[in-house]
Amino acid sequence: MGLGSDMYRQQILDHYKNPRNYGELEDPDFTHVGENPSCGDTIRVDVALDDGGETIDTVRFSGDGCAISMASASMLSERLEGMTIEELHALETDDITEMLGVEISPMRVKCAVLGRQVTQDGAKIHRGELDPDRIEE
Amino acid sequence: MGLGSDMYRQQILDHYKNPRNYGELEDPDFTHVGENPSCGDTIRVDVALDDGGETIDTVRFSGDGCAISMASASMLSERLEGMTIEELHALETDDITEMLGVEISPMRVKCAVLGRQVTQDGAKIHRGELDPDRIEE
Amino acid sequence: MGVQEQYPFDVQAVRADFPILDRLVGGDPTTVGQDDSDDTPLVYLDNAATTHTPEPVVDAIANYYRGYNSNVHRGIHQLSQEASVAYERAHDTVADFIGAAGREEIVFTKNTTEALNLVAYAWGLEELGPGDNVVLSEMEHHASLVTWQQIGKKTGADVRFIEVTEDGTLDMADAAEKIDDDTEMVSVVHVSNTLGTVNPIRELADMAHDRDALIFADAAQSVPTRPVDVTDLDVDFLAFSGHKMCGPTGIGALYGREAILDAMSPYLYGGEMIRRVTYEESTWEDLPWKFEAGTPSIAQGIALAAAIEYMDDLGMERVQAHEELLAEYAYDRLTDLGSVEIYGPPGDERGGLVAFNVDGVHAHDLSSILNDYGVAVRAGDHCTQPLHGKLGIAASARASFYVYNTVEEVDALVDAVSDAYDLFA
Amino acid sequence: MGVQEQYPFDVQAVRADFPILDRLVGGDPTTVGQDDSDDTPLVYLDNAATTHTPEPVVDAIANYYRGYNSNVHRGIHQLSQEASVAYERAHDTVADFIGAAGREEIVFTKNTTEALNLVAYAWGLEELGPGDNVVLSEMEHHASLVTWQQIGKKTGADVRFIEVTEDGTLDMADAAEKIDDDTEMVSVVHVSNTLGTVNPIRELADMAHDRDALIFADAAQSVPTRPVDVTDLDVDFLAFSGHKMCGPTGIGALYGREAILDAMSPYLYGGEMIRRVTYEESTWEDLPWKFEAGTPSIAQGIALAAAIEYMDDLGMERVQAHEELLAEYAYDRLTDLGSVEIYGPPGDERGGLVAFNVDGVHAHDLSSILNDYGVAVRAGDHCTQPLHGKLGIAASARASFYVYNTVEEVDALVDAVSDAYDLFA
Ligand SMILES: Cc1ncc(COP(=O)(O)O)c(C=O)c1O
Ligand SMILES: Cc1ncc(COP(=O)(O)O)c(C=O)c1O
Repeated sequence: MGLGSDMYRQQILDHYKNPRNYGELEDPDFTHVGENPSCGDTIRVDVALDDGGETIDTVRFSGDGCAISMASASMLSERLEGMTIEELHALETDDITEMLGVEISPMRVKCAVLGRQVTQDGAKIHRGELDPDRIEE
Repeated sequence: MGLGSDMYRQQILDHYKNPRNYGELEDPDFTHVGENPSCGDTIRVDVALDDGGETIDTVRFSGDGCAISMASASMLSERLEGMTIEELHALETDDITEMLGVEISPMRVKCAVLGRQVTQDGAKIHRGELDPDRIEE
Repeated sequence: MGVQEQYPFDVQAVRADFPILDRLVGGDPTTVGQDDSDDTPLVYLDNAATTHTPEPVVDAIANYYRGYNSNVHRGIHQLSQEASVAYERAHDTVADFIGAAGREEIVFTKNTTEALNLVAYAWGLEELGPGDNVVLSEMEHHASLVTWQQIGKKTGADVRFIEVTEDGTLDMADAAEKIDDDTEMVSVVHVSNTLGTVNPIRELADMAHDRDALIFADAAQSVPTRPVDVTDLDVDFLAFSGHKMCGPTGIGALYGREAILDAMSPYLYGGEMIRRVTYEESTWEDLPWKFEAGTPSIAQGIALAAAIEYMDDLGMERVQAHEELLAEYAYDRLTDLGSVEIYGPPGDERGGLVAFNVDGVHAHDLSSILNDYGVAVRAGDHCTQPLHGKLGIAASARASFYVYNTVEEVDALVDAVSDAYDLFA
Repeated sequence: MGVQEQYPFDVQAVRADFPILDRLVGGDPTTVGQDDSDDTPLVYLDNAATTHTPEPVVDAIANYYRGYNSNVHRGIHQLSQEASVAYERAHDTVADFIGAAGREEIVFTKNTTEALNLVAYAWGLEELGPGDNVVLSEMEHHASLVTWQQIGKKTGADVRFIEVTEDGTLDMADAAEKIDDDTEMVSVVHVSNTLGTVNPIRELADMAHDRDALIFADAAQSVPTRPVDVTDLDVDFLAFSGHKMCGPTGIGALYGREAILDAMSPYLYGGEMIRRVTYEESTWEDLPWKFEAGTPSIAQGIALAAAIEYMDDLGMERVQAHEELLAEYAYDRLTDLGSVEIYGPPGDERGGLVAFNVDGVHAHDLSSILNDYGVAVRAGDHCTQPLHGKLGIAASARASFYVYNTVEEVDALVDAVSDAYDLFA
C-alpha cells in the first residue's frame, strides 16, 4: 500500500470531520479567501491580531474542500494562535507536512498548503506588502 | 543499384543533352507555361494545330529543368506531332513512363509528366475547357 | 451467465498486447517507472484521459526510428521516399476509418485541441463578426468551449450554449431555438467526457445546415469507442486524438469537408505548406499539406495508422459493445452502493465512462484512496468546469473504460469506493 | 595525420547507437523499410532535414508507453504523477541545456515552425500595426519568412530583409540601417540551413535592444550542433526542433524571456492551459502551461530530454568540432573537383552542411544518382526559395553532417558526385 492510506490516518480524518476553529470572526484584523483551482478547494481565514499587530490572537477558518486541505487548515489554525507574523511567514511546506504527520503525495501538496498560503497572503495584504491582484494561486 | 542509374539510360541523357523540337513557334495556336514548384522545373510548350484544330501539327518546347522533365518533354514533342487532341488527353502517366523506357521513382513522377501536363492544360485552355486560374500544379 | 461471457472479443488476449497493464503501483510516486516499493497491481480506469499503447503501435514507432526515419515530402533519396509513402498513407488510413473521401480531407494536428483551434483561427477569425453566433452545448470540453469563447471575444460573435436537461442529455427544443439564421457554426461534443451522453450529431447537423451553418463534431471520445462515419453524420468538421485510441501522444486528426478546407486560408505558416515563396508573397500547397506547416509528426502519424489498424482488427462495433457492457455494469454496481451519485444518463444509454461522487468523500480524496488500491481514476473537473458548476459540484471522480478493461476491474473499483466511503463515514 | 584522427569523440561507438545506419538501400523505393531488393549501404547526409534517433531515445519512448503512459498535470493516480514528473522535468532539462532561467521559459511546441507561429500570433497580431516593422534576413527559412510575411500582411507592419553579401554573410551595415526606431521584432536564423553561415546573433540582439525591439533566433540548425546559451546571446525568443538533434518528430521548444511570455496572451485554447472557466470568461494557468493547450506531446517531450542527455554526454563543444571538421573536409574535397559551386562562406567558417550545384547536372538528377550510390542528400530549395532566387538558382543539393558521420562517408559523397558529373559531361 502506498501513500493514500497513510495520508488518511486517524488524525487527518478527525480534523476533517471535526474541524477546529471552524467559523468566522465578528471583527477580524484581516480576512482572506483563496482557492486551489485544480481541486476547487476554497478556504477563508479570519485573523485577529494582538501585541500591536505582531502576534496572532485568534484564527477562524471556513470553506469547502478535500480532507487534506480542510484537515491541514484545522491543524494549522491551532498552531497559529500565539505565533508572531514573522513566524507565520517562516512556515514552509515541510513544516506543514511535518505538522500533518503523514507523507503527502506530490499532486496533493497544493491542497496541504492552501490554509497556510491563504493566511500568509492575508497577512501580507494587511500590511500592504502584497497587491491582491498579483496573487499566484 | 536502384532506380537512379536506370533512370539515366543513354536515351534519356541523349534527349536531355540534345533536346528535339526545342524552341518557340512564331505563330502557335496555343502556348502554355507550367512549372513543378517542388523542383523549380519550368516548361513552355507552343503548339500549331491542323485539321480544323483537331490534330497537332507542330510542337516546340522550351524551359529549364532536370534531365527527367526535359528528356520527357523532348521525347513527347516527337510523339505529339500528328496526334489528335483527343489522343493527347488520353495520355496517362503510364504512357509517359513507357515512352521513357525506364522506371521512374515515385518522387520524380511529377518531373516526368510535366511536359504532358503543360500540353494538356494548354489545349484545354485553348478550347475554353479550363480556367487558367484554376490549374493545380 | 457472468457478464464476462458477453465480452465481444477475447479481452485477455487484448491485455497481453499491453505490458503496462502488468505494472505494480503503490510505492514512491516520485520515481518514474516501476520500482521495488511498488506492490499493488494496476487497475487502470482513466482511459477517457488517455489510453494505453499496444505493442504493435510501440513497434511501429520503433521500426520507424530504426528503419526509415527521414524527413518527408521533398526528399528524393530512398529513406525520404519511404517515410513519405508511410506518412501520406497514414492519412488514407484515417480517411477510410471515418468515412472521409480521401487524404485531402484529413489534416494531422497535435491533438483534438489543436484541430479545434485550427478551425477557430483559420475559419472563425475570417468568417465571424458581430451579429453572428456560434452554438455550443453546456457539456463542451474546454478544448471547444474556451476556444470558441475567445474567438467570440476577438470577433464580436455571440457564443451560445444548448442547455443540458436534468437527465444529462441535450435539450433539442433549446437547440432548435439557439440555432438560428445568424448561426455560422455549431460545435458540439459527440460523446461527453463527463456525462457519457451520446449526442444526436446527425440531427444537429441537419439543424445547422438548414440555417446554412457549419457543424464541428468533437469526436475525442467517440472515434476511439464506436464506429464513426463523417458521411452518415453529415458533419463539416470532426476531430479526435491518437492518444485516446491506442495511438501515441502528439498526434490528432482534423476531418474537414474538402470544399470548405479548400476555401480556407492556411493557419500555420512555414515549410511543406507553400508552393511558391518570394520575399513579398506566398502561395499554398494542395490539401491537406496546406494545413501541415513544418516537419510533421511523422512517427506519430504513422503510429496513429497502426493504432487504427489495431482497433479495426478488434472491430469498432465490438469495441462499442465492450464499452457499453462495462459502463452499464459499473453504473449498476456503483448505484447499488447507495452512497454514490452518478452524473448523466442511465447505464444503458451512455458511452464507456461513469463520473460520480461519493457521499462525504471529496473526489480528490477518493482518487487518492483508490490509488492506494491500485485503481487509477481521474478526479477533478475533467475540463468541463462550467458543466460542473451547473451540476453544483466542484469536482467528480471518473472511471472510464477501454478494450482491455474487465468486469473484475470494475469490481475492484466498486470495492475500493465502498471502503473509501466507510473510511469517511 | 588522417582527418579521422582528429575526431573529437569515438564516432564508431556513436554509430553503434543508431541501427538505421546499417540499413541497405537501392531497391524498391515503394516498400517501406528494408527489403530483399536493397543492397547498397546507406550514407545518410540529410541531417539538416532530420537526424537519426539513437537507441537510448527510442528506449525512452518505449519505456514511457510500456511503463508509465498517462495523461499529465491533473491526475492524482500514480501513473499520472510519474508522467507529470517526467514531462515537467523535461522542461527543466531543456532550460538547463540552453541556459534559460527555468521551466517557465520553455514552451513545448510541435516543431520550430509552430514556435515561430506561436510568437507571430500571440505577440505579433497584438503588438504589430502600420508603421511598425519586422526585420528578417534574406537567408530566412520559410518557417520564419512566410510567417512574418503573412503576419505583416494581417497587421500592416512592414517586413524587411537584411541583405546577404556575396560571401554569404549578413551585411551588418545594412542591418544597422534596417533595424530602426520603428522596428518591433528582429527574427534571424542563427545558422543558415542553406549557406551554413553562422550569424552574429548577439550583435543583432544588441542592435534590436538599442531600438527597443525584441529578437527571435531561429536556432533549428544551431542548438543541435553547437553550445547555445540564451543568456549569452541575449535573445528574447529562440526555437528549435527535437527531430534535428537525435530527438523524436513532433516536438520542439520555444524559449521566451519570462516577463515577455508572462505579458503575452495565450495562443491555443483548451484544457491544461486554463485556471478558471465559466461559460462567459476564462483565466489562464501559470507559465509555461498557459501556452500548452490540450494533452501535450508527453512521450515526445520526455524523449527530447533523453536526446538532450545524449547530446550532453557527447558534449556540445565536441559536437561542434566534429561538424566543423566534416564541413571543412567536404568543402575542400568538393572544391577540388572543379565542377562544383558551393554556396556560402568558406569551409572553415561554416556549420556542418554544404549546399552546392554540379556543372551541367540538375540538383534533382544529382540527388537521384547519389541515391543510387546509397548517398542520401537533399535536393531542392531547402525552404529558402527567395534566397535561391537571389543566388539565381532554382535548386541545390545539400549534404549535411551529424555526430555519426565519417570522413569515409564524405569520400563516398565526393566520388558519387564525380561520377554524376562524368555521366552528364
Ligand atoms: C533554419 C531552419 N529553421 C526552421 C526550420 C523548420 O523546422 P521544423 O520543420 O522542424 O519546424 C528548419 C528545418 O527545416 C531550419 O533548418
Ligand atoms: C470531449 C473531449 N474533447 C476534447 C478533448 C481534448 O483532447 P486533447 O487533449 O487530446 O486535445 C478531450 C480530452 O481531453 C475530450 O474528452
